[in-house]
Amino acid sequence: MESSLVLQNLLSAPVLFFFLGILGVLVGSDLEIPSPLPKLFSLYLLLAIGFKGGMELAHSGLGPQVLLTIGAAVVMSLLVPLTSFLLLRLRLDGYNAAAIAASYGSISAVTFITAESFLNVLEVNFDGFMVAALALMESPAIVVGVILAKLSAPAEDRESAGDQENRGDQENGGGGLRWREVLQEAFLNGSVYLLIGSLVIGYVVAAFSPAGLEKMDPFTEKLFYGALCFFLLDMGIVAAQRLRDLRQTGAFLIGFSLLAPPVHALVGLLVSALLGLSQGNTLLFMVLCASASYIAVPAAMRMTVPQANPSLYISTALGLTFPFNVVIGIPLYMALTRHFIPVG
Amino acid sequence: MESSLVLQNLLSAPVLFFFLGILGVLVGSDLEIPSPLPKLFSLYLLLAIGFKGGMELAHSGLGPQVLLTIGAAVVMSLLVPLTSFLLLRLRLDGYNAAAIAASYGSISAVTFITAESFLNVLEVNFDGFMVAALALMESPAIVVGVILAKLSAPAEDRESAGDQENRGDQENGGGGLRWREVLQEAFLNGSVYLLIGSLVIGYVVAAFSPAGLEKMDPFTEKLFYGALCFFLLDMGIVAAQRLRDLRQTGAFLIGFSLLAPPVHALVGLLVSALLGLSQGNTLLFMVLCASASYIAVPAAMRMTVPQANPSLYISTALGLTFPFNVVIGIPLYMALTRHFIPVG
Amino acid sequence: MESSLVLQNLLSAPVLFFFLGILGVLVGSDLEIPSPLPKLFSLYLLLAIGFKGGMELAHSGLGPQVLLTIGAAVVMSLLVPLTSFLLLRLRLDGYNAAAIAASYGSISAVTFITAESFLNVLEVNFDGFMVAALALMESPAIVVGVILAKLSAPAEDRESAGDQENRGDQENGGGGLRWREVLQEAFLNGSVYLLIGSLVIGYVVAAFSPAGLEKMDPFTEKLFYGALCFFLLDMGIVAAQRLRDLRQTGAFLIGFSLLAPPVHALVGLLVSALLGLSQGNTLLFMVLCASASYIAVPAAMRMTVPQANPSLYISTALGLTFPFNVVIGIPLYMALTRHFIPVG
Amino acid sequence: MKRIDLFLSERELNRVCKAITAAGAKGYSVMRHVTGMGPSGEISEGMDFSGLGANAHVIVFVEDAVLAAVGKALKPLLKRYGGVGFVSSAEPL
Amino acid sequence: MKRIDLFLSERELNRVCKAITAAGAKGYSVMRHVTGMGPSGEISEGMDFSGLGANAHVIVFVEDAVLAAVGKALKPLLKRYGGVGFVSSAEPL
Amino acid sequence: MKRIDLFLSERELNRVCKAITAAGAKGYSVMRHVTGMGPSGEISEGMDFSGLGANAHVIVFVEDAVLAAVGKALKPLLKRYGGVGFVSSAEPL
Ligand SMILES: Nc1ncnc2c1ncn2[C@@H]1O[C@H](COP(=O)(O)O)[C@@H](O)[C@H]1O
Ligand SMILES: Nc1ncnc2c1ncn2[C@@H]1O[C@H](COP(=O)(O)O)[C@@H](O)[C@H]1O
Ligand SMILES: Nc1ncnc2c1ncn2[C@@H]1O[C@H](COP(=O)(O)O)[C@@H](O)[C@H]1O
Ligand code: NA
Ligand code: NA
Ligand code: NA
Repeated sequence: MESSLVLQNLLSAPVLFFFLGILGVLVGSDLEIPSPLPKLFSLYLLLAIGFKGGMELAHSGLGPQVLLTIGAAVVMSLLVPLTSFLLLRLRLDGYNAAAIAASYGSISAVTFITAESFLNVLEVNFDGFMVAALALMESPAIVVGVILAKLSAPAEDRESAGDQENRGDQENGGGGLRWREVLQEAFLNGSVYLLIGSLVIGYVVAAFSPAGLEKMDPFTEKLFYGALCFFLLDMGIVAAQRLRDLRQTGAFLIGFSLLAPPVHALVGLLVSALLGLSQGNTLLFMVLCASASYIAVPAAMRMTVPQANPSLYISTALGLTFPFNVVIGIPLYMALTRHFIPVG
Repeated sequence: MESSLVLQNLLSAPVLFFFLGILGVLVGSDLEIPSPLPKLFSLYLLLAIGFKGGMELAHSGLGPQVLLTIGAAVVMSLLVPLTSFLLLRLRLDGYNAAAIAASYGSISAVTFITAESFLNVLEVNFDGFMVAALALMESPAIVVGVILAKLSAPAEDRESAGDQENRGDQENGGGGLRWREVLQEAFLNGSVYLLIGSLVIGYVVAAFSPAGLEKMDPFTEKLFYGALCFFLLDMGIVAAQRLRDLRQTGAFLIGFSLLAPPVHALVGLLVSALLGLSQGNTLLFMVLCASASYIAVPAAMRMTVPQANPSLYISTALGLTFPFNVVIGIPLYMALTRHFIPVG
Repeated sequence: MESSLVLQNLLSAPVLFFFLGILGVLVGSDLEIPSPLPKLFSLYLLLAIGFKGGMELAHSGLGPQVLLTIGAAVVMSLLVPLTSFLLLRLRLDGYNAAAIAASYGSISAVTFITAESFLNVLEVNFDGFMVAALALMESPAIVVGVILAKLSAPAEDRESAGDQENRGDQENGGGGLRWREVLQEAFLNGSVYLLIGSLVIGYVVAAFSPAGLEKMDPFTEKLFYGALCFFLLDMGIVAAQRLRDLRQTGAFLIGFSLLAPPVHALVGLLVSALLGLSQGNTLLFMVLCASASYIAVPAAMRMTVPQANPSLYISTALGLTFPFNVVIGIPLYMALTRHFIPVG
Repeated sequence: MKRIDLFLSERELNRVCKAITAAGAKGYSVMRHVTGMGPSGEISEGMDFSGLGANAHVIVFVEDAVLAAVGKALKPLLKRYGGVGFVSSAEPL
Repeated sequence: MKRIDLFLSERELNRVCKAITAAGAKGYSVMRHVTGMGPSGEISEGMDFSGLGANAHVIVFVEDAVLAAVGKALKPLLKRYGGVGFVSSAEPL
Repeated sequence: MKRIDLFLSERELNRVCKAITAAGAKGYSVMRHVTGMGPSGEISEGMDFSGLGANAHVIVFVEDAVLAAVGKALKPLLKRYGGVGFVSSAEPL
């Protein structure tokens, strides 16, 4: 059964286009999606997933189960960076450990979307409020990551952190943490802002002018699957290019980026079971825990923890964890879900 | 009733995405739609609106009512710049007054499209030939603007206007007006050309190969609403960025850009009543009169009246008049329409 | 009857948008589709045509008729460059003759797509496996072109061809032909790779997870016609810009680029008749023979035969042959098809 | 040899490129979608879709002898439509 | 007159442009979507959609007197966030 | 320190960048979607989707000592595939 799930995933259009991108790089094709076209698709996917999520959130309402699930997701996005940090600190300095930890505490929207597509193909239901969990997991992980970086900074760094710039922007108490900047990067980051904004708009439109829903449908719903395929083609190209960087990252980080996802997914499975989530929501919850951010977190870390080496946190999240989750993780987590979670 | 119209407009998806863009700039999010993606959406919207308009024009035919309405629209695009110029001349030099006047005589296709979406939601009918009016209002306003600029130019400027360049391009009689260049900018401007061209193509296809209409439908019709939302997100960002420039423009221009739209709309209402237009067409006619151009006119003015300061005519049209019309103007004009125009 | 086909083609939306682009350049409009938007549409069209072709290939299976047709197409893509080369050699040096010959042996996917649209409007059936023929005709023509170029190179060039670069990349036996590079350019060229890859994916999805087909449909099928129109608008602009270069190319090449298509189409007609192809497939086969490549072949020639002048092979394929086929060729070939090929 | 750097609105690009060639330069390169700030204000990326467009950056390498002609052809254009130009020294690779 | 060329991540662009203006430069130009290699590794086009973004190329022409102020304002930013800067001589066209 | 400016077809970019690094340069920057005119004709934006592609502009700042090696590595490439290169003086900010 598990192997059939793996096959069903491998033979789906989005995953096949992902492979096409990877293969292109490996065999030396010059296929590329020139910038800023990938950004068009990533903005589109965020807008569409947010809008649809908000719309379904309006239909399901904000009951206790919804709030509990979202709360649990936020807690996971606070805990995962902490445990990851402790582990990563064994081999890495504080800045890099914190940045990578933040990435794994946060989420990958494309992994989530691919899991949703997979559930659609299996005809397993899931709830729109999971998108709200997705949207709310990015910021806390960033904040935790920055705090960890600052706490582990050598003393002299802490003092002088912001000296070179205008002081209006910062509150230097407690180790030079520039709260305004951190919160701005955590909550107003372009991708977080668009996702949450679209979620709210989807909610409002569904609640107050439902006639608009049908008119959005061709754009946000019908086009979605094909656009995902197109974007995954590019993700495959980019992920394969990142693989080259892994020589620098070393065996420890490679191991981490392949083992962290299933471990975090297992914790997610446990939490889902405790919360009594349906099979579909459990898979999505596991995927949220298992996936790592390569958009919002790197953008924030680059500004707030410039001492960390971007190629470490980008290469692991994008070059290993993302392909692992999309190709093997999703069907694996689904097999576990089917085994441990009773059919709704 | 009016307040319900305002709410219905405010809670529609396009206007909400417009707000999302504005808010993003105000709170400091780094969300941006990188160029040339906005151009993709603006080209798409022009192509689609033109094609659909031409198609419906073919269905409705070119009867006397159609021709009268289009004629009245063209007259408005000649008169509005004249009266605006006289007013603006009170405080501005001739070049700037002429450029801004041209902008307000011309139209904003996106405002028009947003009004169409609003009518769709209200389930109020309107006619495709209004797009022809839209398409034909851009060029006359540009020509009037250039003439006004040249007439009010200081004598020495008029003489030497084109001296530095090859003389084949110009006819220097009568104040250095380079007619070829002016007409080229007025009629062959990329956005005017695409709109009119698509209108003609829509007409021809509807008349001669109607099988093609259905095949265009998913692109020009189904996708339209979502693409409008996406584009308005960007328009919100851009409009909010322009707001910052308003410090330079001064209270007079701010007042003008907020009062001109409703005044011009009222004139449009009067004309519509005289012409016996339906409620839907009346709203669109008012919007055509009330809106100001930030694509075709600036492109033309920059080339033909380089002495005018672009940030004045862009900031007013895009930073104030556009948001005013989209957010308040459209429902306000609709309320007036409902009050004064009998149901068809 | 033939003239009605010409009209039906001329009055179809894609061809009208193509004219709109050409006319824009001729009258001096500044309409342009900024890069990389044209690349978005060309990538999209390749992906969609490949996916749909693969899907239909899975439905039709790989029977003897299919394999024969594809085999005949490949043979054509080997023969056309040879005969073209002999002809072109009368006036051109070996490098340029070889590069142009390769272009005419290869195909233009957009011409093929336009022919498919035309068949759709006429409600004439055709088979998905023709896309496989399309996909497999690019590489052989490139390989033949490179061999011809090397064979006709002056002796000293052959010896020193790769001396300036690292020798690991090349096998210098037999006239300095760098096989690895040539095969890479022939088979892994971005556009060839995407087309073949999408074909395989379409096949696999149709065979193993047909549920995905329906979800791809809005993207690959519904949107297709409109996107083709948009792209042809750009192709019109580019083709018209190329027309200016034709002054350099001379009467001989202009004659070649207008006569080669119908001659090659006639050969294609003969082969189709021998193979017993249906009317729809015959038209597509003729179009494959008649069209010339301006994407894959120039990309490959530029790298492998840098001595050839790109503006010669690009201007003829894009500025003359492409418009000829799209505007006159397709209906002409259809008229011939109707005359000589019995209705299925 | 001299290197000329021009920054101007992309709307005047055609005119400027023609003037450069007419003045005797053998080549030039153009980068578009350039933003920036200058005497007449800020040009931001957001304006790219509006009629104003963004800036272009034109680079021309010319023989010293041609510099004067190029400068003479371009200065009135820059004066009329806005834009700036700078010159520095260079040599072929 | 001096020409300053800066290459840095587009994420720091706002900060750098503000610093340039604050230091007294009268104008600057920005090109985005720049890729490249430098002390801290390679920035490829594929990363453009990721949170890292691509590089930007900033060109500033300043009077000799302003160079020191611009350099002083920019060096700490380049040091903190990465990026490089170079100076050469130029004159107005 | 020297500044090298290269303009060449984006199709040769990979090769050129590898040659630059191999010759000992510590960094380089690349701008794509460049159009222009040169000895072998005009490259316009419209060609970007065609197989020819547009141009790229590569900027390399190197120590004087490295210039010769970079020049030696690049000249044959520029000769074979087309493209131009120029050198000027610069110093670190
Ligand atoms: N000092 C400068 N350094 C670099 N670029 C400049 C400078 N001054 C102006 N520019 C560029 O030239 C463009 C046009 O200048 P303007 O004369 O303001 O229209 C500006 O938007 C900048 O991109
Ligand atoms: N020597 C150089 N020449 C040209 N560009 C450079 C050079 N060194 C660095 N760069 C550019 O500066 C960017 C940032 O450098 P880095 O300090 O590695 O973050 C690189 O990605 C390159 O685009
Ligand atoms: N004198 C020049 N100044 C600036 N750019 C040049 C010059 N000559 C050539 N180029 C650029 O180099 C590219 C390639 O030149 P080519 O040698 O013609 O292939 C051209 O398309 C231009 O972008
Ligand atoms: Na996670
Ligand atoms: Na108006
Ligand atoms: Na052919």
